[in-house]
Amino acid sequence: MVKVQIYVTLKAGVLDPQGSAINNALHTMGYNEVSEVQTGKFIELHMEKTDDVQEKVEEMCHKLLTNPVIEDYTYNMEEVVSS
Amino acid sequence: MVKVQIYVTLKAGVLDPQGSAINNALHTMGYNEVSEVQTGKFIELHMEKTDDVQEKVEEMCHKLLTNPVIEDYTYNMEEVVSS
Amino acid sequence: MKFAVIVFPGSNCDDDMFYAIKDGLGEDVEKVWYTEKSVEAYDAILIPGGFSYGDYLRSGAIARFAPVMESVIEEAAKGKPVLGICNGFQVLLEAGLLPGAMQRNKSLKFICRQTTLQVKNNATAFSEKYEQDEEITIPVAHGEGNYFCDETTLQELQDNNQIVFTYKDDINGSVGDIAGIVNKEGNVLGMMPHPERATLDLLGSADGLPLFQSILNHWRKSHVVTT
Amino acid sequence: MSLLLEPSPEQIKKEHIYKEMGLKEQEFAMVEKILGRLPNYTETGLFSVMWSEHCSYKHSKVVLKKFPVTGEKVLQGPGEGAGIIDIGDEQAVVFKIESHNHPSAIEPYQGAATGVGGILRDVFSMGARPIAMLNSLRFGELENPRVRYLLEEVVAGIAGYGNCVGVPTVGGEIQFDPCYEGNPLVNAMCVGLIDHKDIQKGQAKGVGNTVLYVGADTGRDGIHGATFASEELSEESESKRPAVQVGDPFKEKLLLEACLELVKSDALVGIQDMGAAGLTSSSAEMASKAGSGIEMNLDLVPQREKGMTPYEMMLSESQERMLLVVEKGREQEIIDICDKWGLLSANVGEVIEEQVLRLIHNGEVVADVPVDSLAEDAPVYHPASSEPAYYRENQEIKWLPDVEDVQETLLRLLKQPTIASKEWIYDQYDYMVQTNTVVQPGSDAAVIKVRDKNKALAMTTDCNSRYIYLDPETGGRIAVAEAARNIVCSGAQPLGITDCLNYGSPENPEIFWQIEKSADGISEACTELSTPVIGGNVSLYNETSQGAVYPTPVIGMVGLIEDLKHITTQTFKKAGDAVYVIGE
Ligand SMILES: Nc1ncnc2c1ncn2[C@@H]1O[C@H](COP(=O)(O)OP(=O)(O)O)[C@@H](O)[C@H]1O
Repeated sequence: MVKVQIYVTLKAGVLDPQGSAINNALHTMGYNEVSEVQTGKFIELHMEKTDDVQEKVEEMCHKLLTNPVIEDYTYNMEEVVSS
Repeated sequence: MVKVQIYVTLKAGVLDPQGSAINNALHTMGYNEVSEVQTGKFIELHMEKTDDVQEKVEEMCHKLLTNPVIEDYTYNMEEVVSS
Repeated sequence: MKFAVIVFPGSNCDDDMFYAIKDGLGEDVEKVWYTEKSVEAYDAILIPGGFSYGDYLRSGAIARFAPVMESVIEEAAKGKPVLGICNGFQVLLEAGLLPGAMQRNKSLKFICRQTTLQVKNNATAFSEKYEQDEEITIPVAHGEGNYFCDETTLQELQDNNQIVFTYKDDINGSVGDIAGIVNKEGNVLGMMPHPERATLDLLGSADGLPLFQSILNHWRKSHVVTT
Repeated sequence: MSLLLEPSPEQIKKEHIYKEMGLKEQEFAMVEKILGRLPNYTETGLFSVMWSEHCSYKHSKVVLKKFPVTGEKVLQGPGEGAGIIDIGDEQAVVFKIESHNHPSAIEPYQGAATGVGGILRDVFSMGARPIAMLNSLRFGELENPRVRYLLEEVVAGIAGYGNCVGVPTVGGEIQFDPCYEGNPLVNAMCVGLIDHKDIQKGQAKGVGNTVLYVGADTGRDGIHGATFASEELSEESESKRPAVQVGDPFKEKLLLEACLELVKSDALVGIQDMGAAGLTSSSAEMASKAGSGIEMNLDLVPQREKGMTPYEMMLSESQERMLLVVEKGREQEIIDICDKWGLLSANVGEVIEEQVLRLIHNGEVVADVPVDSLAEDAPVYHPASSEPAYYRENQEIKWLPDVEDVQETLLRLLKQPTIASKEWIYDQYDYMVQTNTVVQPGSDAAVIKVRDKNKALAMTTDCNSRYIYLDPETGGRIAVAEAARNIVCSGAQPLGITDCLNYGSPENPEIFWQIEKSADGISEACTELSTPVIGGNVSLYNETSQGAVYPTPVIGMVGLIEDLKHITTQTFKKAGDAVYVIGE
């Protein structure tokens, strides 16, 4: 088994209203040292470990997990010993 | 400056309807080897590097960025050279 | 009786709430901007629905830190009636005035429709004008109305009779079909359905009116009306 | 830095760079003649967006002329953000429909959401409070997973934006047909309510007055969106794709409330939404209408990204922005209102006497062009028109359906997605917010009562594009008549219409024929029913390699119910009631 962690972020240049809202809120709360807040999604899943697991992950990211028109992604994989 | 990356996930035991929806969708698409899909949030921000930066991050996570009733978080920090 | 309707950036049921009190109930009501420092002058505090701060991060999370909230929390502690509807309920949860948290509807879609609620406890300041177990028609309009709390909390809510309204059908996945709860003291009510949208038969239902009448009725018992 | 990389005027001409921006060869020659010199890169960009089909109506102007646009109660016909009709008591109704077809084909959620945002701004920039939204949607058949994805996302986008802003989405219509498979149609209509005294115009009057920028900052979104909207969708459009505009309904709500407060101030001279072609169209149009000019310092434009060029700033389609003209010396009154609503405002320029749009960047004039040439002088084409063979053939056919089992046929019809219940869709729209919705989605027309008055407004969108394809003129009449019947059935007197003309390429004579004929039909019906056309929108080039969509002129109609007692709904009321058929 592998545990796959996928981080989905907005493409450079795409407006992130949620990030700005959080940034403003943090400033209102007094955390003025914070800047450039960006938000994204985090998806974790488990998969059987096959030879083409990496390919599969890319495929799933492309087809379903992210919206390639506005989002980028990175991921990492880690083997887990099934208990 | 430090770049802080925060990962917000649902606490164990809290239902994740979005995770199950993705799991089901992946199965429908033929990715039957996938299991345990969980979704979360990913927040990235920049902060001035002060002695208490870690404390501040914990505080912000606790007060605003997560809801401790249903969410857990982890984060990592990395120094960035301002350009 | 004088009501305050709190207005956050992004509130959008503030007018609806305002008119429900002014025209439906016929009492004094004022809108209170989120930057105000005090709501002490009001007899009841209403937190309306909408999308405060765009619902960004989590619904209600950012509004909870608006300046006015400190005073709201203080007045709640004094026992003043505080009612949060829809986004207002979410704000109350985030502020810790009520237990639990809100998640996305189990369908992951926004739902807008009339629903049937059951009055589970008519012995509160918000429900005394209803019959116990009465079924009422009140609309919902929310994307995140899936109420969650852990089992211990649910047990407590039940033991203390804090569940005021439940949905007749499971529309959003809420634990125990919970639609509205009060705090232990009984002066803070949060509910996802919109009673302020149900104050006129022409709009489909007037079953929300008794809720506001309950607040007035309850208040009158302890206040001498001078006018 | 990137300024230096911009091609020189000579290169633009020699290498036909203007073509990539959407200008034709003879159009570029016109620009050269108007200026008496070669335009630079920024100037070429200004002309290319202002002369795009989307902004200039160059292929449809001749058709729009056919429409009856006046009437006793019309306070504002086509020409401003939205049309206005008197409804008595010193009140008026403001409405307009607009397309967001191409953006929705590429990124359905944001495409639909920003479509809603744009039409809302058209209405509240007139000074009106938006009281209802409607839409009109066209998709391919639902068997196709891509179509289901488009439908889900478009509906979610409309809901996501409208629900957040707090304007009820009370009606609409949807049709599924293979001709829309690669090119769905997403039209959004907004209805607003205004007191006569608050009516605003988008005009830059008064030399010396200040040009104020309000709302979201400018990023590199949707650059060349207007041109993009005026081209056919192809594989190539994927790669030419501008950064997709993302809507921020929260900001829109703040902008809406701020604008409605601003219009009460007499320090406000003019206001216009930065829609398609953003800063360019708003500044050029406001100046052109007022017979003045505008000088803007682009260094003062709030920017989301570093190193933006004048070209990028002027063509950006970042959402939730407004351009204001404010009386000199009274800027602070306006800025205070913006501050209260947490909105950015910036003094970016002033109204000048010379009728030019002059842009300064880094201390240099980077564009200097006559405003009228941008806003008014786009070429007007009279496209060739020819009757398609299919039309004649269809006139011959005397096909009659052969129904053996009526019940079975009925059930089959009811199962058609186009006919079946649309509850799945409107369940996601908040159609009750503002607590005036008397007749909810699902009946003939939606009915919204006017607060504190014994009157209400009925509204609907309609168009059966199959009829229009088969016989555009009759189909056009039918579309208006259907809308009118829906309005009348709800107890209202029709007041007027707004229309969204969705067609394929006007440069194809058979399609232009469809446009002309259906406009004739719409005009006849509007004249007959006394429902003037008070505004609308044209969306052409709705085609893919598979061909053009059916001609789809969507009609949005609004009517007045003079007494709440007149409101009627579609449903049978109780057993034993008599059922009548009236008409032919
Ligand atoms: N199909 C149409 N029918 C009637 N009027 C139209 C039509 N299309 C556009 N118009 C009018 O032409 C004017 C310019 O339209 P447009 O450029 O779309 O304005 P905006 O930039 O405010 O959307 C508007 O007043 C609009 O109502």
